[in-house]
Order: sequence, then C-alpha cells, then structure tokens
Amino acid sequence: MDLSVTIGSLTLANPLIAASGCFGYGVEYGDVVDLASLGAVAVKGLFLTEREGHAPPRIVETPSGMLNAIGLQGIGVHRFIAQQLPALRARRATVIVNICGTTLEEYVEVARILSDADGVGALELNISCPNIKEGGITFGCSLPGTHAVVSAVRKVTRLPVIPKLTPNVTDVASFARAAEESGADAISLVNTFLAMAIDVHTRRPRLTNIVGGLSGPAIRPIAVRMVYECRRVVKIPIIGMGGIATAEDALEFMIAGANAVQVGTMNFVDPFIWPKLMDGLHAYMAAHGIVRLQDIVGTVDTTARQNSWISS
Amino acid sequence: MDLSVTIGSLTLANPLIAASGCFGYGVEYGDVVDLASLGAVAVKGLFLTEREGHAPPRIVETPSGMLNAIGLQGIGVHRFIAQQLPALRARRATVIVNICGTTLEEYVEVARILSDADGVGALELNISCPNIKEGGITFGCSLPGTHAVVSAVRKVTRLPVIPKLTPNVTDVASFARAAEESGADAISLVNTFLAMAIDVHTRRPRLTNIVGGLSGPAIRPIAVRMVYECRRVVKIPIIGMGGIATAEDALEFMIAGANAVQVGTMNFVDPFIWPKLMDGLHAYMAAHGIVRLQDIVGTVDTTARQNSWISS
Amino acid sequence: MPLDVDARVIANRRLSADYNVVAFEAPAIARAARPGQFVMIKTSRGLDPLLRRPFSIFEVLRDETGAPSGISIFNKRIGAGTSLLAQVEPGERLQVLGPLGRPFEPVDPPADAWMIAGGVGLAPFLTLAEALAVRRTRTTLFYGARRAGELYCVDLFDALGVRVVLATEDGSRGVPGRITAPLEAALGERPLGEPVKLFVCGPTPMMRACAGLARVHGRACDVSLEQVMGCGLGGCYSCVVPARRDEGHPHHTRTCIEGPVFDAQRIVWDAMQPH
Amino acid sequence: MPLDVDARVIANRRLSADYNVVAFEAPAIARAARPGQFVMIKTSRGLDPLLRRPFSIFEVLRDETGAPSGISIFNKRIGAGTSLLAQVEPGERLQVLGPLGRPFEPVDPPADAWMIAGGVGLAPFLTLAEALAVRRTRTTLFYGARRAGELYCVDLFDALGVRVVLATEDGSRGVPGRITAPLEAALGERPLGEPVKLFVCGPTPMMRACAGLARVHGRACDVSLEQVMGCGLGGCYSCVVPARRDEGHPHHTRTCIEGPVFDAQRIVWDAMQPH
Ligand SMILES: Cc1cc2nc3c(=O)[nH]c(=O)nc-3n(C[C@H](O)[C@H](O)[C@H](O)COP(=O)(O)OP(=O)(O)OC[C@H]3O[C@@H](n4cnc5c(N)ncnc54)[C@H](O)[C@@H]3O)c2cc1C
Ligand SMILES: Cc1cc2nc3c(=O)[nH]c(=O)nc-3n(C[C@H](O)[C@H](O)[C@H](O)COP(=O)(O)OP(=O)(O)OC[C@H]3O[C@@H](n4cnc5c(N)ncnc54)[C@H](O)[C@@H]3O)c2cc1C
Ligand SMILES: Cc1cc2nc3c(=O)[nH]c(=O)nc-3n(C[C@H](O)[C@H](O)[C@H](O)COP(=O)(O)O)c2cc1C
Ligand SMILES: Cc1cc2nc3c(=O)[nH]c(=O)nc-3n(C[C@H](O)[C@H](O)[C@H](O)COP(=O)(O)O)c2cc1C
Ligand code: FES
Ligand code: FES
Repeated sequence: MDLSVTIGSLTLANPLIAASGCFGYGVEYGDVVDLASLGAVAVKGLFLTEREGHAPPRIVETPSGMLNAIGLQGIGVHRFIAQQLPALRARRATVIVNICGTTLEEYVEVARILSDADGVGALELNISCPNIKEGGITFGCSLPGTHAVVSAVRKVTRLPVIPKLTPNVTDVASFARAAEESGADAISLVNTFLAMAIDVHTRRPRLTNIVGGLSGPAIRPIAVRMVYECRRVVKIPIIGMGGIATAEDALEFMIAGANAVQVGTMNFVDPFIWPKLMDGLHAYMAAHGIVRLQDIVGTVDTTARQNSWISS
Repeated sequence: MDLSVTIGSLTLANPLIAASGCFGYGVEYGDVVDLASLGAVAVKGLFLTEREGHAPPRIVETPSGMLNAIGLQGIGVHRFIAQQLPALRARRATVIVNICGTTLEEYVEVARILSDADGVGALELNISCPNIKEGGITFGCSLPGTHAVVSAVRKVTRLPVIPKLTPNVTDVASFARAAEESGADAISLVNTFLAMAIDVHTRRPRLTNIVGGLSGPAIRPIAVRMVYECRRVVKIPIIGMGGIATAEDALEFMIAGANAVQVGTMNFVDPFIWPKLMDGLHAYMAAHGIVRLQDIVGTVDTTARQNSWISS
Repeated sequence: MPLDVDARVIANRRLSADYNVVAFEAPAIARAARPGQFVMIKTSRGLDPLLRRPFSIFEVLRDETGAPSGISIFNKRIGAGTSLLAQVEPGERLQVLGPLGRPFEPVDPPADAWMIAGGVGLAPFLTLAEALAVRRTRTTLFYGARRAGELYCVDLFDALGVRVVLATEDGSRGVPGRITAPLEAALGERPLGEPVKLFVCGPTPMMRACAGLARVHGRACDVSLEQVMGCGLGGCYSCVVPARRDEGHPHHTRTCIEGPVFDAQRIVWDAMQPH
Repeated sequence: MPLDVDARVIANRRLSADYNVVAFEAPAIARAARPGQFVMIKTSRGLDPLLRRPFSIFEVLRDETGAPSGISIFNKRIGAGTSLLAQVEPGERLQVLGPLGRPFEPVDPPADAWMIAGGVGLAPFLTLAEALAVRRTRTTLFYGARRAGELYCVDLFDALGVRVVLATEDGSRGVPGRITAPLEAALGERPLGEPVKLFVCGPTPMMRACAGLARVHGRACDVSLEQVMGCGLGGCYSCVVPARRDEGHPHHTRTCIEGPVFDAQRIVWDAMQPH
C-alpha cells in the first residue's frame, strides 16, 4: 500500500502531520510517539526572536472544541535551529516549520534562515493566527497581503512553501487561488476560527486575550466544506485540518480534496492517536481495495442522489 | 424583575425566542411548551408559496452540532395565515415570522401580506439560509444586496424588520451596519455556518443537498464573538443565537451584546428547555442583584486583566 | 403529552456483540405508552452525541402489582449513540422523552394480525403482540434475519401465544431466504373472506416489498418507518417521507408526528431513500 | 513514559455532595507513579467534554499480595468534567493517561516534612506521606478548609503516623482561621538547625503565602500548581506560569512538564493569575 504524498520537493511517507502549536517542538512527544512514523511534524509557530505569548488563561474548553490564545509563545528561529532541530533530526522526523512575522521582512528573514538549516522539510506560512494583533492575519485576510507574503518568501527559499489559510473569510477559495498564483507549493487550511467565551459571573472574557481561536471537532464540518471548495479551484496539494479525531475524519478531508491532513486538538485528547489513525487508514485501504491513498483525493461524488419526485 | 425587551414597536416579555426552523410553526409544541411564556416564537421560514424542500437525508449530526439542509420546506404564507396564525393567537404566542424570497419582489410581497394579517409581531428577514441556491443568501452575502432587501421591505411594512445575518462572511459587523443604515429595527445573528460531511465508505455527501448549515453548541463561541463585534458598531437591538443550551449561554450572548436570544438546536435535544432557561435567568438576576435584565447587555468587561509582567 | 424522564437504567441485557436490551425505570412513560410508539433517548450526559436517538418501546415493564414501572428498548449497535447504549451500566441515568408518535392500530377478531419484522425491526412488535393478545386476536410473527444468531427474543412472542415463522438468509434457522417468501405464500393461501392486517417494520426494501404484497393481495398494511429524527416532535422537518394525503399529491410528511406508523399505501416507495 | 489505560472504575466513594474518591484498575500506572504526579482523565466517551482533566494521584491501590493494582483520585466537583466523575458507576471505563509531571522530592531524616494542604489541595499528599513513611521521615500535615465538613480522609494520614494540624475558617474544627497561621507559628518555634521542608498545594493565595513564609524562615518549599491544562505533555503551552530559570529572567514555563511541582522561589507570584 502506498500512503505517500508529495508536496513540492518533499515526499511524506504518509499524510498524517502533527499540527503546528499542538505538538510543541515535536521533541516533547518523543516518548509517546515515534516521530519518524508521522508523515511530518509541524512545529509551533516561530518568529525571528523569542516571544512569551499571552498571559494565561490561554485556553478554554467549548462544546467539542477549545479556544486558544497562546499568543505564539516561542523560542525564536535561532534557538530552534540550535536546540530542537538536531533532536528532531536524531529522531528522523520530517519537519515542517510554521513561520510567523509581524512584518513582511520578518517572514522573509525567518524563511531565509531556515532554508540554510539542515533538516527542515518545508515552510508553513502562518498568515492566519487570529490571536496576535500585528502581522499574521492582516496578511491572511486580504488577497494582496496573501500574495505579497507568499511571493516574497517564495523568492528566498527552495523549500516547499505552504501558506496556511484562515477560515475567517467569506470566500476561502479565492485565497487558495491567490496562494497558488503566488507560487505556493501547497496550502494548509484551516487555522482556527475567531471566537469568544465570557464568564457570566465576572462578565469578563474567559481568555485574557479577550478573543481566541476555535479548534477541534466542533469546526470539522466547516473545515471539510472549505477544503472541498478550495479543491475545485487549485491544483496544488491541500493539507486539510480541523477537528480530525479518527481515521474516518482524515479520510473525509482527503475525499473532500486534501492530499494530507494535520491533527491538532485531538492530539491533546489522545497523544496515542497516531498509530490508531495509521491503522485506520490501512484498514480502509484494505477494505476498499485502494493501493494508492492519493487516489481518493477529491473524489467526493456529488452527482444527484435521486430524481426529484416532488416539485420543490 | 424586569426581563422585557423592546424591538421597534414590539415588546417581548422576556428575551427567550424559539429560533426559526427549530420550532415548526410553534403549534407543534403546544403540548410541551406554554407558548405564551416565551418572549416570542420565530416560525419556520416562509415563501410566498408552498415548498417541499430537499430530499432527505436532511440532517446529520456532527460533534456538538448538526448540519441541516431542510431546503425551507414550508406551507407558504397564505396557508400559514389561514391555518397556523389563528392557533398561535389562541395560545397567546408572540409571533415573529421568518420570511424568505428567491427575488427581492418575493420578500416584499410576503412582507406586505403578513403586515395585513392579525397576530404577526415582527418580520425576520432570512437573507442567510445557506441551503437554497436562489435568493436568500445571495442578498445576505453582499452589502448592496442586504441594503436592497432591507430597505425594500422597510417601505412596505410597519412591523419591526429584523434581517437575519449570515456568519459566512469576513466582517459581519459591516453587514450589521448596512442593516441598521437600511432601516432595520433589529438584527438577528447568526444563521448557520456552511458546512459539509462525507460518508467515507460511499464517498458521497451525507446530505442529499451536498452542503448544509452547522448549528448547535459547536458554533457558540464564534457566534458570541460576532455578536460582540456587531454590538460595537450598531445601536439597534441584536437578537443573538448559536448553540444556546443553558441560561448561562443565553446570558453570555447578552453580556456580549445581544438584547434577546433565540434557541434552536437545543430545543430539539430538550423540548422542556424553556422553563429551565427562564428559571436560570431569574436565578442569575437574583444572585447578582439585577432588576432589569437589559442592563447587562453589552457589558462585557474587556479591560486588561493584569499588567504585562514579561516582555512579549 | 410526552414526558421527559431522567430515567435510571435498571438492567442492560447483552444479547450479542451487536444487540442488547436496556431497561429503564420510567413509570409515567410506561403508563402512557401505546404499541408502536417510540421514545427519544439522550445517549450521553454531555453535548456529544448531541441529538437524542429514537427507539421503539420494546417492553412495558411492570412491578409486582402489575403496574407499569418502566420500559425497555431493543438496541442494535450501529454508531456512536447506540454504542453508548450498548455499554450503559445499571445505576446510570439517561433522559428518556416519550411516548411519541402515532401508534399501531391493532385489529380485533375475526381479523388476524400478521407482524413482519426484519432484523432490529422486531422492536415495536412485542408491545403490539401484547395488545393483540389482550384482544385475543390471532397473531403471527414473520421474523427474518441474516442468520440464526441474529434472531432474538422469540421466546417472548411464544409466551404470548404468537405463532412464529422464522427465516434466515443463510438458512441456518427457519425458512431459508427472505421473510417475504413465507409471507407471500401465506397471503396466497389465505381466503379473501378471512381478514388479516399486516404490520411491518424492517429495512426499507423489505417494507416496500411487503407493501406491494399487501396491495396485490388487498390487505390492510401498516408500516413503521425509521427515518433520521432530529427532534421527534415535528420541530425540525428532518424526518420526512413522501406520503400522500387522502389519495392526493404526495408531500414531504413528518414521520415523527404523522408516523412512525403509516398506512403502507400512502408512501411513495419509488421516492423513499434506501437505508 | 506515560501510559494510556482504558481503566475500569472499581469504586466511587461519595464523601459529600462535592467530594468523592474514584478508584480505577490501572496496575501499570500504579507501578510507575511517584508522589505528586498526576493523570489526565477523559471524563466522557464522547467529544464533550473534549479535553482530559488533570488529577493528582491520590492513592496507589494494592492487591492482596501488595502489588500496585490501581490508583484513586480525590475529586472535587466544580464543572462539567468533575461532575461526570462524581457520577461514575463501578464497571464504567474511562481513559486514564499517566503518570505525568515532575514529582515531589521527599526528604530524609533528620529533616522533617511539613505538608500544607488547602481544600482539594490535599490530593497529592497521601502518596507523599507514604513515601515519607517509608523513609521514616517525621511528617506533619497542615490541612485547612472552610468548615469541619470539608476536612476529608484525615484518618488515612493518621494511619501513616502523620501528625495532623487542622484549621477551619469557621472554627468548627481545629484551629480557627487559615491554616497559614499554625504553619507560621510552627515555623517560628522551630530552631534553624533542625531542617524542615515544606510541600504546599492549595489555592494560589495560600501557596503564595506559604512561599513567603518559607522564604522568610529560610526553608525549602515545593509547591504543586494547578493550572488549566490542555494536554499534560508539553504540547499546547496552555499551562504556563511565570517562573525563573536558574535565578534568571522569568519565562512562561509549562506546568505540565516542568511541574506541577516547583521550587516555590522560582515562581513570580506577583504575576500569577489568581484561581
Ligand atoms: C421511530 C424509530 C424507532 C426506532 N427504533 C429502534 C429500536 O427500537 N432499536 C434500534 O436499535 N434502533 C431503532 N431505531 C433506529 C435508531 O434510532 C438508530 O439506529 C440510531 O439513531 C442510530 O444512532 P447512532 O448514534 O448509533 O448512529 P449514527 O452514528 O447516528 O448513525 C450511524 C448510521 O445510521 C444511520 N441512521 C441514523 N439514524 C437512523 C435512523 N433513525 N434509522 C436508520 N438509520 C439511521 C445514519 O445515517 C448513519 O449512517 C429507530 C428509529 C426510529 C426513527
Ligand atoms: C496537576 C493538577 C492536579 C489536579 N489535581 C486535582 C485533584 O486531585 N482533584 C481535583 O478535584 N482537582 C484537581 N485538579 C483540578 C481539576 O483538574 C479541575 O478542577 C478540573 O479540570 C475542572 O474540570 P471541570 O470540567 O469540572 O470544570 P470546568 O468546567 O473545566 O471549569 C470550571 C472552572 O474551573 C476552572 N478550572 C479548570 N481547570 C482548572 C484547573 N486545572 N485548576 C483549577 N481550576 C480550573 C475553569 O477555569 C473554570 O472556571 C488538578 C489540576 C492540576 C493542573
Ligand atoms: C493550542 C493551539 C496552538 C496553535 N498554535 C498554532 C501555531 O503556532 N501556528 C499555526 O499555524 N497554527 C496553530 N494552531 C492551529 C492548529 O495548527 C490547527 O490549524 C487548528 O487547531 C485546527 O486543527 P485541529 O482542530 O485539529 O486542532 C494552534 C492550535 C491550537 C489548539
Ligand atoms: C433544522 C433547522 C432549520 C432551520 N430553518 C431555518 C429557517 O427556516 N429560517 C432561518 O432563518 N433559520 C433557520 N435555521 C437557523 C436557526 O434559526 C438558527 O439561526 C441556527 O440554528 C443557530 O441557532 P442554534 O445553534 O440555537 O440552532 C434552521 C436551523 C435548523 C437547525
Ligand atoms: S424529527 Fe423533527 S420533525 Fe420529525
Ligand atoms: S498542558 Fe499542554 S503544555 Fe502543559
């Protein structure tokens, strides 16, 4: 059985990727997960320098989901390369680095530095984090901004460039097209949905940051729809995510149009999820006689199910 | 204790409204719920004529939510006035009629007919149903479309006009503003999120209509955020909804900025929810010494919670 | 008027890996229940699974004095909700809403009653059989499944004096093949002057076949339909089937309040979604 | 290396309306557990509540041969997850992940160990008391609550030979007022030459006060912090506290992997969010 998937110059052994911000720098999970068994590990978003992120509380649970406003706490690209990358390489992890910037120049600089480092497989451009005021989502919520970041990073790296799209827009497919036209090798979607929770007794937001990003199974049906919409307008690979909890959920994204998937929130709930997902993919392929998993990508059958029998 | 809320010329005894499409024509619940005890009943969306809606399956459950693609099955405005409205009046229900159209003219016509009927309290303009191709959401997803429908309906009725906004846009607050500027007496939000679920074994969408609308607790944190955003730009009353399951959830919407709330999906889960919600509102008011419930509307305290102690 | 009861689980009888019977303490529902009605059960205490699931009332349980004390359901594990019901332990509490829906209309002698059940479609027939036994109506159960191991609770029908005809697709018990074959034979043999009413519950193709046989043989036929239900009270319009009203044009008709029991001839079978 | 066990509930001992002790069959976790470590428990089988909840390991349970067979947790009902744990019935199964986190570092004689617990903060101390008993370290438990009815399981500490000092805010048992008062008195009376280490778990203001007393009196002090935890493994960065690394600049430090037990003097108490 062939579960591999190719994203630009990078080939992943299978389509299961740990989602950025949900897997630390990967090394934290070294005891629990065989990092080499994953398609890839997308590490926590990195700026040029260290950031402390927002004051807690940083998460709050919501029905079948959670809000987070971590604020991209991170060790910065230099310490990442010095301290974490060697450990990831030692564990033979395929590494996707999620990069952030408050300015266009910062994205470019971070991309350039990582391109020179050993052991980076691809760059995921976080232009969609809803939790920081400067940069990021201001690029991801405008078509020209998306175009500008993607093409600027494209120029300075040979690594696959994967902009990560926000779902907080009317027409996500137009952003997918803008990314493709700007030279992206693939797109990731979705990042989290801007959301809010209030403690009715104190009348204060439950997150110190007031708003946060909704992730987890709650958002899955919206994310699947968005992948489906993007698949119809772009040819480049799509990395789908949003609430994947089982192999069937991963397959749902693939059938909707994703070439690979990321799993974030559910890794918190079950850090031993990875072999279960892998077994589920194998079982599905066996049951349906599929030899190349990529063959199911975008094959959702939307032909009318029955003749309309009744005037409507 | 005063739980009343005023929307244009209509005063509701309390802010709890049964959401459109989730309570039939109200009369179905006559045995289970004292209709007169509700702030209002928003009946299922009505076109000028009868519609059979989409072929089943029309709903599918998702984590803490559900997708629906009913396709606005309905008896049409004339049969509603002849058959259902008298029964609702007999039960002393305050009635909000949710109206639909495939054209601007249809909205206007339906509004005109209902304005002449006895026992209609307000018109909720459904310009946000994600499940029908023609009309509806094509108005609700463009600012000029929203402006056109709202002002056209405004001209033909003295009833309070309440456009219902879709959450499937980048900036819901701009639609709230457009509605206010066009003469709306209030706005309702949110309608459902466009979403999709696929059966991985058949590779077909789980809904005959391919896509459907996500409702229920899953969406609540996004809906609360949208109410909060709209409250900051409009002065007219906001009717908030999206996954309300408890009195605390209703209060969360009010503190975010809603003057009244609707409950949809959770009425399916617990048709006896209404007295529980009412008791919860009373208990909260008693516990916090609130005499006028409207006093909490939009009072979320977003002042910084602590001095930043750490460079970030 | 339906009631919502925070019902204590009294017992969970596991019949096989896929089937179990859960008994609930719910006297008020038990008292009001009529044959063929259903309940909506919240299978978890949290918000996932969110919606209640519909289940036929399988048994009305009685205390020592014979007073209705609870109900049971006959549960087949197919997804998240039914899996949770497979695992419940006595002492747990679940919300049970009911009784709901239009019940079967039993027949009196001299008419006979023939109940045709496919698989989990057995569920509504035990209460019907009781009601028929009270009326002394002669009753036959035609009960089909894939194999002998999937035929359950036949003894409960025996005990009510019901004549039982079994069929299995693999021939491991009763008539080999589909249950519609012995039904068709029985219909063919029965003189027209001897009235009989059919009551059917099972997979859609089976119900459709039975409806066809009933029409051809000129027999009354009730079917109990299992549509996906969001609310059970007429609120959501999720459970519709194409049904004629008074011989007229068909409409999308709500199964939860106009059914689940319908006169088979009202249904536009060509337009029914297969399950 | 933590393990995830689909653990059978053996018992649910209700102590009051708000407190209960749930025992799980989980030999592998029991064997690996060290005092002060925690487990992450999935409180439902569905996706709501979604995230696991952290609980200190309250007891290591043993079979007849004395081999570790399971663990228990000391549960205080505050929200959805802890309410579900209040209701579990024996026979149910829940996912239990652990053991997790940095344990307490017990002390050996001649040092004494003083454990200071506020309310549900009692939870990590029974396993610590056992470890200290094995070392024959003289141990005192300072245990405060609002009222007598909220002081639990004192007999279990008595049985281990722990000296127990109680305080209640309403004066209904033990010293009236906060538990920090008898602690402060004891610290004041103790000659500096006699070593003692403090172990603290409770509400943030109480831990802060104890940290202050320890500093003033020059005593070692471990605190066990209870932050909101999304994952328990260092993946989400939700559980951070402002802590100094090697006397340096403070950083947002993950409680789940660098704690929950911290040297009290590493914490920047001014910047801690009150709970
Ligand atoms: C009036 C009525 C009475 C019923 N009585 C019984 C009974 O006595 N015993 C019993 O075991 N089952 C009964 N059912 C069916 C039962 O409600 C479904 O099996 C159950 O809702 C599935 O829930 P789930 O969470 O396990 O599966 P889901 O995860 O919700 O669904 C799994 C699969 O089953 C399909 N499905 C969902 N709901 C239904 C449904 N209502 N009917 C058929 N397929 C469905 C879904 O589309 C999906 O493909 C009855 C249904 C109705 C409408
Ligand atoms: C390492 C560690 C060990 C713990 N040990 C125990 C224990 O042995 N026994 C016990 O009863 N509890 C313990 N707790 C606290 C326990 O995890 C929380 O009470 C629980 O997560 C609340 O879940 P809930 O669903 O009931 O409440 P929720 O509905 O999630 O929350 C209710 C309220 O409690 C707050 N809250 C949520 N999580 C925590 C938390 N971790 N600490 C404090 N407040 C929180 C929320 O912000 C909210 O205001 C421990 C926490 C940690 C971090
Ligand atoms: C705690 C947390 C932190 C996250 N941090 C990042 C991040 O640093 N960069 C990023 O691109 N996405 C981040 N995300 C978004 C996830 O990568 C993912 O897009 C989203 O959570 C949806 O997937 P899920 O539902 O499987 O979690 C974060 C999500 C969570 C829950
Ligand atoms: C089955 C169903 C049917 C609905 N039909 C309508 C409708 O006819 N008109 C309308 O404006 N909204 C309709 N809605 C949207 C609801 O009124 C409400 O906006 C939405 O469900 C969010 O609220 P909730 O999460 O409380 O259900 C429908 C929702 C559901 C679930
Ligand atoms: S189940 Fe809701 S209308 Fe029938
Ligand atoms: S709980 Fe996730 S990092 Fe600590």
